[in-house]
Amino acid sequence: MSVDADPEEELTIVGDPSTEKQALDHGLSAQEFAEILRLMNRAPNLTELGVFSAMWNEHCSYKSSKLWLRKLPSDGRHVICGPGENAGVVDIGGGLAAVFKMESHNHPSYIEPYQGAATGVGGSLRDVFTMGARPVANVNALRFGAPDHEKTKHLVSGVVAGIGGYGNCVGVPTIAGEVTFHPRYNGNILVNAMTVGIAPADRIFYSAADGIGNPVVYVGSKTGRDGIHGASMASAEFDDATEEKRPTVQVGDPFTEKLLIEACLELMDEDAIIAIQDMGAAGLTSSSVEMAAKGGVGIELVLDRVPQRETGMTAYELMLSESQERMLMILRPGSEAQAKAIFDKWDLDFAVIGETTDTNHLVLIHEDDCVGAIPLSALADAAPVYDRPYEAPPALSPIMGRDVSEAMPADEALRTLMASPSLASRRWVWEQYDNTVMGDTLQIPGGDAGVVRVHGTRKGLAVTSDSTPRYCAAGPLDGGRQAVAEAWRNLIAVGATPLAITNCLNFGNPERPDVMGQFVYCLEGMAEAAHALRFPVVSGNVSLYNETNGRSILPTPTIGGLGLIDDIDLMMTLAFKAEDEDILLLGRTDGHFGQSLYLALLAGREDGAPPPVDLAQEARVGHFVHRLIRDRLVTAVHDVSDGGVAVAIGEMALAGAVGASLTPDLETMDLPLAALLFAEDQARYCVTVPAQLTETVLAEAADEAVPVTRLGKTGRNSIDIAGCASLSLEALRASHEDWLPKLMSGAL
Amino acid sequence: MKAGVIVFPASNCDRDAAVTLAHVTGQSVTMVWHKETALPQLDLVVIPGGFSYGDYLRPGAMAARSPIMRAVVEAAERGVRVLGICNGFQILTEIGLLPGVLMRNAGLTFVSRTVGLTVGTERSPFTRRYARGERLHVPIAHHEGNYLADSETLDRLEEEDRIAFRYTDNPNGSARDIAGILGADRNVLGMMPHPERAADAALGSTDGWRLFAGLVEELQ
Amino acid sequence: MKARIHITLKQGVLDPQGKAIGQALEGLGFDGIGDVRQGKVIDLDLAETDEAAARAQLAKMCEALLANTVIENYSIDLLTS
Amino acid sequence: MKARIHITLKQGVLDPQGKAIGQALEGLGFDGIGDVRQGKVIDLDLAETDEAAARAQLAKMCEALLANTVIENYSIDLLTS
Ligand SMILES: Nc1ncnc2c1ncn2[C@@H]1O[C@H](COP(=O)(O)OP(=O)(O)O)[C@@H](O)[C@H]1O
Ligand SMILES: [Mg+2]
Repeated sequence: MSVDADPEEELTIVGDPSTEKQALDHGLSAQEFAEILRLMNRAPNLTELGVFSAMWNEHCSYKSSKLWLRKLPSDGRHVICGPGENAGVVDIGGGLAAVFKMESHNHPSYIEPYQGAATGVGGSLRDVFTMGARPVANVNALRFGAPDHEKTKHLVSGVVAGIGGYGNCVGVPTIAGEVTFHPRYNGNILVNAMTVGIAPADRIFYSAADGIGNPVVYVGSKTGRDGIHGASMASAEFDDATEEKRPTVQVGDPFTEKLLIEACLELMDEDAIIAIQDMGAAGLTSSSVEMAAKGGVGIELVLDRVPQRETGMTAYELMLSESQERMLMILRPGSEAQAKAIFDKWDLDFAVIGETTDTNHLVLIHEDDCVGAIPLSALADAAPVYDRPYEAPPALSPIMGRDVSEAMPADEALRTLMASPSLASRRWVWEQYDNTVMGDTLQIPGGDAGVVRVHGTRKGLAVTSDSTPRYCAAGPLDGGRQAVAEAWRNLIAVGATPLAITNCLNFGNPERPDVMGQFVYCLEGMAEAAHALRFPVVSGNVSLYNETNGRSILPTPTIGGLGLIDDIDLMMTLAFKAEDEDILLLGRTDGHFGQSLYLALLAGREDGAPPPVDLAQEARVGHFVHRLIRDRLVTAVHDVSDGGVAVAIGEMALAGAVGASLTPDLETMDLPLAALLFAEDQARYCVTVPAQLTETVLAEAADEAVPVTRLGKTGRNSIDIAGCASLSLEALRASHEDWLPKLMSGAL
Repeated sequence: MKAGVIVFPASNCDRDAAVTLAHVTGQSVTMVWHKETALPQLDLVVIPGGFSYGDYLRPGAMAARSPIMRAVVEAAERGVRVLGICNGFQILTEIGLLPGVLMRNAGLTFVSRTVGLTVGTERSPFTRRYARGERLHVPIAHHEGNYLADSETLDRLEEEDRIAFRYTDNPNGSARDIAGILGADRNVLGMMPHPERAADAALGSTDGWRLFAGLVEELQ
Repeated sequence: MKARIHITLKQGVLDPQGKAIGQALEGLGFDGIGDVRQGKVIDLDLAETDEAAARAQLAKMCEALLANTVIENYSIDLLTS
Repeated sequence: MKARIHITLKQGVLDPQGKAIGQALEGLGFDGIGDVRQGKVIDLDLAETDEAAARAQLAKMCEALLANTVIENYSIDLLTS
């Protein structure tokens, strides 16, 4: 770092030195404050302290997670840009790239569900169009408390309306997601929002500033006193007093976001932008510091020039405001007028608020005074990294088919499962999201993955979000593997080649060794699966301290998977297509019941080890299914996950309005009927095959050493099980579809 | 046929409409910015879906007062075909080219799904390629699609055969299951369903295609 | 001058939002709730200092944009502080 | 008893709707318009006849459902007719 132009020596910095007490109030530790004193060689003033606290906060610095995130594989044949930028970028051929990212907005959504969720969607959209991509699909992963908890209905309706309110207005289809109910989210819901965009592969925009004396430009909405402590709140544990503190939550303005998307993309068609970054958590602070630090330049901001919504804002407030719908750019000198004309056209604020410098410092000017001068290396590179102590999670024993007594007849069990909070249809949710705007949606929610056509081509992008938190709690290592494997499987099932993943790591307090253990082992599992399945992690987000009154949420690593379908004629769906086709189960069934929904719902047991994930088997079966789809040997495909084979068949039957008759040969399999139907062994898919092709498929499966079970045939209007039980599709559909609308209308 | 699409701030189905129109007409489509005060020579003006001005205040309220809409009204009075889809329908009622209002859906939530429609009349340039009573499948995606008008207006719409489309399974509480209505001169159509999202076999339904194809044919 | 405008649904126009609020309140155990109607309130600062002129200007705004007089009524209050 | 409740965004909280309304009014040629804020007004009929009790009940409704006091304020007027 150059020291020849140290502004601290030339400038007088106004403002009283801050104290350790103030540092503690900002969420910094005493050691961290001591380190700041050492790095600065003086005590920072309050504005500088605010900047430090924002940059060294868990949310921006990843201080507890950084060590472990490095374990995730991020390279791959398709990867153009991995973690570290606003979003990940992968090549999808034809000169195009997919840009995608998942964001958490958990705490704000609990406090103000509509606005919290809405601004979460806004944030993930900005991460994507910042890089030059037009957003083409949204995905949302939601975890709520128990359905009968007093707050749940209010939170569900607010969050879903907020996600819809924002995404529908900006005109990006929401095509996939997941909803989990579990008492461990009673006091701390999770709202994870993912956006996928498409950009020219050779015209991706990055955030590293470059050059000296280049204009720093602010565009978008004006700055107000929004969520001044937002970034600190996102990393602070909840307690009952939080509800009294009533921190400000930001209000989203999707109308302005839509204009911002159009204006930014229009400017990106010109050769004007050197670097661009959205203002997310810690607003102007993190955007300016990250751009300058990445580019190895200094940056000077004249805060008076920041467009302001309120009067009398201080430098501290201007630097830490989290007002939404704002971006920061470094422009090529001379292109300001051209850029301004575009933002004027869209009625958005545009202001040159500073320039890049050769001082390697962040220098802040307000009302003609220097109100801050901090070496950038102290803010970015010198941020603390912790190797937090962790405990290995206890190993639980597996629960196998023979350990489980049949709780009720199979048809009744299937109906109960499919009407349960875990598996009931989420239609009530996704019908509040515009799924078909942009005119390229090939699969709306309800299948294994959402699919949009790449505009103007014959290609498709498939997206899914997955995590099974109860598995992660019981066995973080297998839980981590399983989350990645399920996302991969869901993409395979629609005929896509899985390309890469983004993720949101939602965990409790990392200062607790058991929670840190969950984190470490989940990450290890994710890393193994991502390696084995060649499914690199290109972006993501970490949300820690998700707990209430000392009780943490279930460990929830949400995986957002992206896959590519080369020819949309080869897209697959899960609906049964015709009568009298053979139903095959691909993959091995051992009868793992640990942590299964069958045990939880029908026997009231949430115990045992989660099903193990054999990654070699996962890859083998998945690649086989992929080939069957390409060779047009199968007519419907659905992966087997929560609830097991019976639920998979039930979903396929409902989607196609064609029933099934299941007549498996249990004797040869040496399995109880319930184990075949309801155990949650991994790496399995149900497929249908026209009868004349079945021998071919069986022979090929034998060649590839993929286990196959003949389950029966499609047909009629019911699901008939082993000749003894029968469930009409009409009854099944009613149970499956009614639960959520009834919950929400108060009729339960 | 020369078609144009009006672009308001936060229109978001403008591109979808243009893509479909370009397909059907084989000609380029003119995008008209809301700040313009005059329209180019056009045979069809489409007011697209979306959230013009964020749907703030009332959906369509601010767009209806924007400069270009005066030109659209004049064009409609001259007989130019005007098609308002979703937010476009809301704008047309706000500006008074079509009677009634679109209220918040009866269920209060946004509704996105493919719905069944029946064709109410074939007597219009928009519906001439359909048979009266024919069933169609077309997506809807709106929060305020609950059509409301006083009973005299509704009676008049029925008497004058101006109900272009009705829902088979009313998704939003609309009076008399109305999904789309014609202006008195039959050259203005407002409808909540999105025919431009049902004009491509890859997307599931092509039932919307004939609406556009009929317009093209009529002008030949 | 500060003004407050109320925009409410005309009598006879169904108000599903109001109804839903009423039902939700009952669901929470509040008793004796009759009709519930929801409307909008718009607060504005005006440069105009003359009351009559301000009133006229506000009425124009309501007619031109703020209310849809097919289904909505408006009322204007001036808050002279 | 009839009551009117106003629910408005707290000072300092962004009001995108109010902002858009202000801009639209200016676009229509109205001059001298300062800050514009939009809120909700809820009119209710109550069986309760005691003023203090009614006020208490309404405040509870606001806290429990009608307003999110993180970003909104509420105020209660009783219209004794
Ligand atoms: N919040 C949501 N938004 C949109 N779609 C959702 C949401 N929650 C669930 N879905 C859809 O419901 C279907 C079932 O979800 P899930 O059981 O999680 O699928 P899977 O087991 O294949 O991962 C999927 O198509 C999913 O995309
Ligand atoms: Mg699946």
